[in-house]
Amino acid sequence: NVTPALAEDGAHDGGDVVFLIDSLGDTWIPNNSAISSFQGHIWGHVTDKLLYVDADGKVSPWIAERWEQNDNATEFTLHLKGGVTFSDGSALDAAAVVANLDIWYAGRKSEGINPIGLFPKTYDHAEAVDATTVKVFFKKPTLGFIPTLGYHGSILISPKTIASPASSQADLSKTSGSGPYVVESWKEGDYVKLARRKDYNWGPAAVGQTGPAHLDTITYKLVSEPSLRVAAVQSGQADVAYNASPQELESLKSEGLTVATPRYLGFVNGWAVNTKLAPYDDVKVRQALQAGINRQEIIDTVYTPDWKLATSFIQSNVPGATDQSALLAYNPEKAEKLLDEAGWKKGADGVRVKDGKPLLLTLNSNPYLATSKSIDELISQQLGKIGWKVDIRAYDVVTYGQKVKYGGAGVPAYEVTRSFIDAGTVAGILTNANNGENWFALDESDKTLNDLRDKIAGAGSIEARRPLLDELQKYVLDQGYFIPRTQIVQRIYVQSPKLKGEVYNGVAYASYYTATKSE
Amino acid sequence: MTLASLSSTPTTLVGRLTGLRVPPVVILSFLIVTLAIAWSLAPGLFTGYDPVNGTPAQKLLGPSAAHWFGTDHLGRDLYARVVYGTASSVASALIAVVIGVVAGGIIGLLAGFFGGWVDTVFARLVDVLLAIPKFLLAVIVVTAIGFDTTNAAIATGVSAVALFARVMRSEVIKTRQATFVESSFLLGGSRWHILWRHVLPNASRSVLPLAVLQFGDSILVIASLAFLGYGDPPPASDWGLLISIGKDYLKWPWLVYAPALVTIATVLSVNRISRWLRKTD
Amino acid sequence: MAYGTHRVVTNVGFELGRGKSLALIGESGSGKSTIARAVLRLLPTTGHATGRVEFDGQELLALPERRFRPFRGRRIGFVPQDPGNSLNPVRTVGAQAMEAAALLDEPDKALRKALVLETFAQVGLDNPQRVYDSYPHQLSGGMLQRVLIGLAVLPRPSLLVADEPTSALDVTIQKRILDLLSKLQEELKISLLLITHDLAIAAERADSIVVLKDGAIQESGNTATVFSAPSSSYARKLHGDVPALNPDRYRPLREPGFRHLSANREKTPKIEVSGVTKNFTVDGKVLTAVNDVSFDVQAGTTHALVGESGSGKTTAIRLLLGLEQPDTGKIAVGGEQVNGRSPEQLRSVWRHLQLVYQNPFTSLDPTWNVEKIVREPLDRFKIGTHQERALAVRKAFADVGLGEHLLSRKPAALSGGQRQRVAIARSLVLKPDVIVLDEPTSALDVSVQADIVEVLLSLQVKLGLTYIFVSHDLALVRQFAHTVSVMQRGSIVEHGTVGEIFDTPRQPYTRSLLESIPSGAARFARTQPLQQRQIFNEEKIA
Amino acid sequence: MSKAYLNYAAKRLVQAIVVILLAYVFTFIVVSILPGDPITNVLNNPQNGFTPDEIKEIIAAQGLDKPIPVQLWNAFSGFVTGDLGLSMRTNRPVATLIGEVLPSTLVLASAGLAVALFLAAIIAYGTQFLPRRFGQGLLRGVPSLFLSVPNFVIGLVLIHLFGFQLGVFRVIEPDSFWATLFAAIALGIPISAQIAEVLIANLDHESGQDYAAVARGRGLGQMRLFVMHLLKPSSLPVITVVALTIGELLGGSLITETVFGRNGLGSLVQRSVSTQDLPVLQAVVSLAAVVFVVVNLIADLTYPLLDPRVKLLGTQHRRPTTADDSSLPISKAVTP
Ligand SMILES: Nc1ncnc2c1ncn2[C@@H]1O[C@H](COP(=O)(O)OP(=O)(O)OP(=O)(O)O)[C@@H](O)[C@H]1O
Ligand SMILES: Nc1ncnc2c1ncn2[C@@H]1O[C@H](COP(=O)(O)OP(=O)(O)OP(=O)(O)O)[C@@H](O)[C@H]1O
Ligand SMILES: [Mg+2]
Ligand SMILES: [Mg+2]
Ligand code: NI
Repeated sequence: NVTPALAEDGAHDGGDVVFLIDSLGDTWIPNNSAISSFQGHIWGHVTDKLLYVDADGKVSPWIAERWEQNDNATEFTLHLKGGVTFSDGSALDAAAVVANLDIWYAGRKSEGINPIGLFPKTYDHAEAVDATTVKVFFKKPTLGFIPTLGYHGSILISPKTIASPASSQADLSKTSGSGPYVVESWKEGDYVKLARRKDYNWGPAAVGQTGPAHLDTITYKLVSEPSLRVAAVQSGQADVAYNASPQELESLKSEGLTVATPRYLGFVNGWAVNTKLAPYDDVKVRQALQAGINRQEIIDTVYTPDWKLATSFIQSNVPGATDQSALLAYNPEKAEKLLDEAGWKKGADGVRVKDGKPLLLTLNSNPYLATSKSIDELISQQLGKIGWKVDIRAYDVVTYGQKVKYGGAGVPAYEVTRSFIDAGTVAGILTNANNGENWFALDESDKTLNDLRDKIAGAGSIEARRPLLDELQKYVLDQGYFIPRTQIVQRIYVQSPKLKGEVYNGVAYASYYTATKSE
Repeated sequence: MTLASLSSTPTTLVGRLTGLRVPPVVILSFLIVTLAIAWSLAPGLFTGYDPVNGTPAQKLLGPSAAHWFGTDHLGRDLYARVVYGTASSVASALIAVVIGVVAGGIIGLLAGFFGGWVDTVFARLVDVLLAIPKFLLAVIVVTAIGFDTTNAAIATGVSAVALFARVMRSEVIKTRQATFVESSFLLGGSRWHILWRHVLPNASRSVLPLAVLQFGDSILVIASLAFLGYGDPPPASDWGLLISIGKDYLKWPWLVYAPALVTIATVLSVNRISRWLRKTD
Repeated sequence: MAYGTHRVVTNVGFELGRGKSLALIGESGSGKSTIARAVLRLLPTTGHATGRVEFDGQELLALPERRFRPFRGRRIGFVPQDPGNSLNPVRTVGAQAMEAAALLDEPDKALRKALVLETFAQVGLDNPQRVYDSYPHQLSGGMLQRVLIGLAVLPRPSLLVADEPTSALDVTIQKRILDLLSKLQEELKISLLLITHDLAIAAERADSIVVLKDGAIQESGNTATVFSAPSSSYARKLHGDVPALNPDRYRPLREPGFRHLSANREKTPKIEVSGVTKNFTVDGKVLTAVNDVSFDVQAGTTHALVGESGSGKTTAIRLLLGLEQPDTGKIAVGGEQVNGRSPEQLRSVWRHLQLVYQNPFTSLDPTWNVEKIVREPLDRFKIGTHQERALAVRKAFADVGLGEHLLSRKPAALSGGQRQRVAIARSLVLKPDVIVLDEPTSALDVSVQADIVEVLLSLQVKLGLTYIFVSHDLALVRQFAHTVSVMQRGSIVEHGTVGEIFDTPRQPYTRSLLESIPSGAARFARTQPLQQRQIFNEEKIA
Repeated sequence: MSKAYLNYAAKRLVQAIVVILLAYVFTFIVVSILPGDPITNVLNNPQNGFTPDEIKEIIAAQGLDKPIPVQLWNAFSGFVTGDLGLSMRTNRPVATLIGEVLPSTLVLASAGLAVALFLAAIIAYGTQFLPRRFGQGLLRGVPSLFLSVPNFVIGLVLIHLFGFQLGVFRVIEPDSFWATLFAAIALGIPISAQIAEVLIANLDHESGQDYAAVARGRGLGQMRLFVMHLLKPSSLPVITVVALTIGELLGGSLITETVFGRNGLGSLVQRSVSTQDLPVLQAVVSLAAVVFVVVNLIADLTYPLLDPRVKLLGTQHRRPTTADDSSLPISKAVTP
């Protein structure tokens, strides 16, 4: 199995890679951990998916060689590659896929195995037609099903593992996937060491390689201090440092290290505004907020030019994203004018007041994004100039999960960092219809939005959906429902120049399946 | 533990400062502590920079005449941040000490004075508090009541209760056996009179240096908690927070070393003063 | 000689001939120990000495430490002041004795040990092997002092420096130790530098005497000369203040008491103690501290309780005060029953019954100033208005002879004698009828003691007070008391008036107590009472 | 062994058991006050898209809806029988988790203690042989300095100096000898200061005692005086201090492990606290309490056997003074 990459560089098989990571997450039960920003790296090497989604959101075959769907997108047929096996020896056949689909949808809640959150709730059931054909049935049209199969939650696990109890699934070494690597050893909160699977030969064609991986082992080692991770790579003690501090990237590049800042598919980093909470129920205030943020300064100060200005509230690489930059330009004069119009007058201390109340914005910094606090501080300075008083709060992950919710009391702006594969997902967050997430706390009050939502959800084809999405983006930003900050780079990789050829998928995980390391 | 320790010279702090020969190191320590107190009371007198709003274009500058400690990642003057962060650092350490001294003191006082089952109950309570590593306890408590510096201070104080209770108790027992306590009894003193007027003042004399010591220790514990992320949200600039933020920017080492040195200098001074108090007492 | 910059001994010079003995006397803090340590160069690092110390023609002070070390132990032996602290508590006596034995030119270890045991026997230790194997805390103070003397003489030094070798010991043991020292001195031809604050001992044991005050020599010379014709005023005052030398010094002041004694024979006594017994249980063993004790005290007189340490004197008065409850017996003060009352009920008794403690320092709260201390009983018993109280305090202060400028001081800033006077003033301010004095002067120097005794006696005359007086010091008792009870192991073995007991003792125990007063008393009498400092500490700590 | 000693030992043993049980209950109460748990947290994350009914179902399956006393009783009976339950965060047995990290922490704690004792001995005994004015004064100031530097700053400096600049150890192999040594130094430095302070105070106290002067009067030199007389009595109280620092060794490992990237009890606690993994927290804290109580029990029981000064009066028990009152023997403050 000669791959083009190898031939070009003259590099050879073999090599060990140490990847320094800031956390190894919590449980290893596949369903509960597959979407973890940390464990996702390991799952990406240990397991395969039915489809491959590349960095631009393009869907291509992987374990599923072909697929078909009926006209209203309620029935799908998947045709699987033959000869694929899990590392425990069992076959990755139609029955195995059905078992996976079932557990993705339902989990085993009594045991603590959760469903995969973003797996379509409209799933009805799946049938193994023959060893390589699976038919999947939905209760309602589900256009997002196919892209979801390339989503990081949808990892294929051996049916034997799926059948085992949760406490056994929690032991990573007992879980079998079909990926190019297997878990050689691991220790909770310490490291996971992966070893190459020699008989692997069903890689996704889209990455230009289908045979076994080149690197012998990949060790994911937990080092929680960002500066230590980077320094270890600088001093040659490790090969990759995950989540470095953006400020350091420029100098690291100049030292010859490879810096990768792949963007994932999903929403940009920004706020979903709570329109129920005064004064953000006033469109003028929201628009002032939209115009009062200097997004370029955020990139200049907190980030580097690797970060992109937000052009919409979804990342610009998502198919269907359109450029709304005009709506997001920094215009403090306009913001002040809007606030004046809305009746917020500047007081002596520079803070605007209306009816004796100060113009207050409470920000709950996102604990998952290291730079969040800095950005909040910077924005607080920017808004301060036009008369806003900004309060920043910081919680730990658990408390944040408890206190900070969309439309929560005390949460005027919920900070979003969220990936998705299919832009159609957007319809599900706008209102509370059909179990929607109701990000803006609008319920059913905004006719225009309801209308757009229904049309997008009901669209039978991508082409029909595209103009609707454009209209939606314009509307949401103009109304100031969503205040983008920057396009998000949630994953930053600082890598030794010896390591080459890694691939980033649609959710920005690095895969070293194709990578090689020179001596 | 000899009777001689009761016969030590009680003098006021002022008396000690003016009357006695004070070693130069202690004078320096007092100066440093005074400066820290001045920083916390009137930070504006010591710096013209704004600790919250910086000039983003001037981020991460090295120490210079304009910026003594350099600037941070958002272009704020680090010296100003240190100066403005003093109040919170000092106040939180005070809160911790007050909680430890008051709660521990009361427990120790009651246990030592009344003895019997009161003592047994309190002694076990203190044992339990003592058995749980104090930093673990602080981490759990601060998680339970929420992340901010005041809560970290409360957690630190709670974890110091056992120490003060123990010392207070043994001091009270020592004092309670002193002849002058029995003598006050003969002179018509009631239990409460003896407890408040004789036992408490005498027992607290050795608690004072300990409290001073604990003040320094609390600064460190609270800084450690901040280092682990259990501190105030931005734009607060407690010393521990500054070190914690700085450690992510080790390319610009002054972000760590400037606040660290300020912390060390302060704690060292406080320790020195405590040692001196103990000696002169 | 100075500690730091603080000069404590100035311009002291004396000579001691071979095989002779010299006594260094002076009040506490006069610099006696400092001189002893300077000779041995054992001053703490803060102290240093200037001048010359010559030994066998060799200048010692200037020698480097390394060259001086051979002198220590081998040629100059040292017997420390406090036997309880002078042996390492975590090593056996034997191990430490072997250190001293190592100074002998005797290579064989077994022989060295034999020598140690022999020396132990020589200093009068009954069971040398047991002593050898013991830890210091397992031996009594007297045994320890003998061990220390043994260790000092074992390497056959030519000079022995003994720093108050008996001041921590009981009267009876004291005599035995001094006898032992004299014997050794004679047998081994050792020169003895004896340090003491006890004039009587000096008179009895020394060939010559040096009198020290505030670090300066007041007088020195042949013992007999110094005693018969003291030339300095200080020596004369010292002479006059020693109770044993002046049994009748306070005769006029005591007369009224004797009159009360005979006049009130039939009246109910002020204090009645009858058939009182008190047991303590320690480690499961019952200890009878006070056994069937009875005595009466007439109003306006002084009753003394004497007896060796541990004989139950303090326990007896604690029972009297109601601080302990007797197991059997009855106690009444001024007609009011004391035993069987709760502390609250005793308040009315205490109003007229006060105690002055043995240690003047620990009975005063160090955090209070003197005025507050003296006013405390008035405040507590709510006597008088604010002004009246302030006045009463000043009056009591004047009564005990203290100046008003001391009122704002804290106890630590007072001398021992002043502290004890404050304690007495605190008792007086209530105008009680009875004052119990538990060895009120044992921590003080003779001169201070004399002042306080005088104050107490004149107050007794003036106010008609009744005293209970506890003491080891028979000579002082003779000066001060009207009646005496002699206690031994918890029981009263003999009682009567001072004259009866001192002139015609009936019990052998009483006689042995009287005999153990240094025989020099015949000429000069003895002075200072025993100091129970060590034992006192032990009890407080345990 | 005297009867008094056996009495004392029995009483101390009972006390120790009572304290362990109380510590368990106390921890449970404190931990239960924590406002959340990892399961609910995962469920509440909107990205996971659970409906309220689903959430309720899952919580009930974990027994988290039962009243606190019932939960306490279940956990407590498990604890007494040695069953520590399942970690909510990782879904693995708590005993396994602790078993995985315990060796690393034990190694670090013992190494830290060794470093602390070593440094303390050098500092304290060094003061005995240095000239008083200059060297000694400096040495005596060292404990204060050690106590004033935040643990994590020491760690950061050591890592950057020895890990990266000098390359003495590889940061990604925190369990290697050198990495462990430097972690132990970071952990041991503040503890060494405490021990050194006690040692110095004891040495000062003992060498000021009359017996030291008397022994010198017998012709002993400084070295022999130190070795034969001062070493033992001044060092014995260190047993007590060391026993008391056990808690600090375990607690201090939390920071040291974080800084050095070691995977031990401390970092397990940190992960568990940040996700509020109650069973693990409960187990670790209880374990720490057990270790502390047992170590102090041993110290209290051996001390009277080692130090002839200690008298056991009935059940009362006295030890010689230590440096300051914060290092008072535990039994002194604890036995009524
Ligand atoms: N280590 C020291 N540092 C400073 N001053 C000291 C020291 N030791 C003794 N002194 C002071 O030196 C003076 C003489 O003390 P010294 O011990 O020689 O008296 P003493 O005559 O032996 O008294 P005593 O009869 O109480 O034993 C006293 O004022 C004492 O306070
Ligand atoms: N509270 C107590 N518990 C146990 N034993 C006690 C107690 N008080 C006194 N004793 C013992 O009772 C005996 C008499 O003690 P007491 O203090 O009355 O003697 P003393 O004659 O005053 O002796 P000294 O002259 O040493 O003051 C001693 O053996 C003492 O140890
Ligand atoms: Mg002396
Ligand atoms: Mg007595
Ligand atoms: Ni994601």
